[in-house]
Amino acid sequence: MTDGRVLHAGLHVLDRQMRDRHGRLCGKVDDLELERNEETGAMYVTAVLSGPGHLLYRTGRRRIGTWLAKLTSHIERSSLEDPGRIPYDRIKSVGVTVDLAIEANELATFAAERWTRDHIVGHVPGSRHDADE
Amino acid sequence: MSSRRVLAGLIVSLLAAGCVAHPVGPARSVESYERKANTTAESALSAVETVRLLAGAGADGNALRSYLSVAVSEQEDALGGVRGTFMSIQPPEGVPSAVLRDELSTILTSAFDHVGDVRIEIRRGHVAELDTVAAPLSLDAAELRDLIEELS
Amino acid sequence: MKRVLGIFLGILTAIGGFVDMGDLVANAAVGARFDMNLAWVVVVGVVGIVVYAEMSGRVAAICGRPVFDLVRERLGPRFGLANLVASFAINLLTLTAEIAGVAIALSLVSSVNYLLLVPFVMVLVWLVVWRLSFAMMERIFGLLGLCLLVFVVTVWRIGPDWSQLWSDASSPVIPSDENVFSYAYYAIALFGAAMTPYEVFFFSSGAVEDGWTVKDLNENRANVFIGFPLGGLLSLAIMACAFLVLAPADIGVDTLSQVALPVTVTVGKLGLAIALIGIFAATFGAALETSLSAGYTVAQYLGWPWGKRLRPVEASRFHVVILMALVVALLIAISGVDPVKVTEYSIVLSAAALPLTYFPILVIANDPAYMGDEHTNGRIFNMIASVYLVILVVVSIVTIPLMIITRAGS
Amino acid sequence: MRMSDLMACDVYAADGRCLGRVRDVRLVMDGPVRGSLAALRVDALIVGGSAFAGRLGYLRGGVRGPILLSALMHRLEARAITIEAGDITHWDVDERRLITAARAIQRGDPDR
Repeated sequence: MTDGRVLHAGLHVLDRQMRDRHGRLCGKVDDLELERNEETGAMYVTAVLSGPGHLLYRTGRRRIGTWLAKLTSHIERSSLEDPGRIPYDRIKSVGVTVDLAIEANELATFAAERWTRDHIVGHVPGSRHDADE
Repeated sequence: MSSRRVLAGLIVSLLAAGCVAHPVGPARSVESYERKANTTAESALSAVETVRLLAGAGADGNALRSYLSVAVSEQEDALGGVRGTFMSIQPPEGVPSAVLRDELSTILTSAFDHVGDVRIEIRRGHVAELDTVAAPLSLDAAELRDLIEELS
Repeated sequence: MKRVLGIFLGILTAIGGFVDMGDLVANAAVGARFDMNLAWVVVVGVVGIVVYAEMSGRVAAICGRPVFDLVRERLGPRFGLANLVASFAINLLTLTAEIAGVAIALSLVSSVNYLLLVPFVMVLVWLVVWRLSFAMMERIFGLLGLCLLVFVVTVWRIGPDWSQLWSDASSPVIPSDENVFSYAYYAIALFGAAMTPYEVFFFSSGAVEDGWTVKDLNENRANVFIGFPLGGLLSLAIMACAFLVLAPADIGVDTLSQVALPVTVTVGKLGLAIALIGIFAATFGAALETSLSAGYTVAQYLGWPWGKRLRPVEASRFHVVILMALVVALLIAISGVDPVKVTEYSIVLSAAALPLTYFPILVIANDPAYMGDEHTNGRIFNMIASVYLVILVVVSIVTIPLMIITRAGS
Repeated sequence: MRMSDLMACDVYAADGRCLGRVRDVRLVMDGPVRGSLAALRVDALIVGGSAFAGRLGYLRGGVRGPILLSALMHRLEARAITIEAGDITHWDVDERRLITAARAIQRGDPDR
């Protein structure tokens, strides 16, 4: 057997809460991307997939999920190639939550957050202050 | 997945049915007509007794006028609704059902008028004399109780 | 002082969850119709909610994870989604009923038609969610809700034969003019009202909002063991009031004003005013709990930032969901549906959905990966929780058939 | 390939017998370090049994109580088998078909 840490995909990784590098909540682990190393034949987790498209895909709405994931990958400006795909090397740790080494803003899951903030919530008086004591 | 959808559909239709269905539907036999009359009388009795308690509390200076006014109106509406529903039921053929219909209808109308009197007194601000205005309701209540007794 | 203020989360949760529109009407209606023969259900419900709320609060304090977060993790995305849709719909019905309830309470002191007050109430609820801090919200509505103790005073003023009341309540029978199905239906309605899932959504999210940690486990216990039994006591008092005053006059309860009638008759004007304040606070508190829960459940399922501790711009989707829920509830409420009927359906349907919410809590509270070895459930605690899990499953299975057989208790 | 695709596959023995659906995937952090963590390798597939019971953690996650649930979940999971990734000879994830040549199939999870 091996001596590394053992995780079960369904039990320990999928559907976990993700947090960005400031500890902000930024979506769930909706799916994982796997890639096979052709030389060794071993398969590795290469990325975490997150966003409504990937969630739809996982729950069985494959076509519309793929379409939605593609759509959000175009409208984003981010340091990530695809804001719905977080490369494995940007993950800091996997525990009760999955902590990332990137900003929530760079993720596809945050597009809607930004939109509602800029177009709705930000316009309402008091939205930028802490609650009254 | 599909079974879940069936369940969801079931719940929705049940809700829809629940919102429109009234315990009083069309009557097919004397027996079911009597049952509906009984249900109607029980609801009416509840409304009449509620108004009597309210009137008593008002006369004793125990209640806010706004509370009395709203609460009595609610019972007046309820009584009107109950009466309307019962009167719209087609009674089965035969003398007993016709007699029952007349009898209950008379009590309901009288109770409805008396509750209206109470409401009017409250709106005019004459709360102290409410017990005298509400006095006829005790007779309505007694008649409703007799009828319920007879029917059950 | 901090200790005293610390239990207001539990008091608000319990008062808003236990004595909301649904329970006010259900308890009074049951007291007037079944005497004290269903009082035992309230006790069973209190123990159940105490056990499961304690677990949800403990999980939230130790790993900072509120209930719906765990629901998705343990049930998976599909079952979790089904639960989300069901909970959200039930929540919306409850919110509708509560908003109408607040409006009715206000109409009873202003004699303005309650339908005209509904939009005003909705805006008021939204303003509180938008601006008032979580701690203030707990304290104001928890404290005002204590006005409902006037129902306890009423029972005491009536001065019933206590031993008779006790023997009625402790040896329940099905009244001769009722059949077993409607008895069971009302038992389930009371049980569903006591264990409505939004109570744990709100309580566990509130624990996170209040920043509870391992150090606050005692606070969690105090909240649960004081708050919920208090809610149960109020429920029983309302039931007893209806039994003592309304049942002898053959009054059946189907409006909120009738609930306050025993207090009016017995204690008088001041009592009525206090009862109306209490009813206002309880329904308003429940409106806050359900509107926030709408946001909590969706945000926690999808992993969005959520909570009143953040500025609204930092949790904008959360606030948008709450606003939408309020608008939909407003539209349903002003369409003129009978708020009491809406309440009844919401508590009975929530009884059908109970295990979906409570099951994951029980599993996580036993998981050392989340709780550490010393904070997982003890053996006796697990035994009680297991018994309740069985009850919850049975209740959820029989609820819908009973609803059909009894034509919703009519 | 996606984890959700892999977890929708059925596993067949070399003789064509269906062994069940992939219910969970055992991953091991033992590869070269990528960023902060060692690469996460697909080590084995948990096949058959109940998906629902599997993700509660009674068999693979150290959850023990309550006894009632634990017994029930162990029973539901009793049929699950673990197949090493190396024993999968044919990965046809698009067709939702994996074929294994493993002769000795382990019951349950050897780690626990």
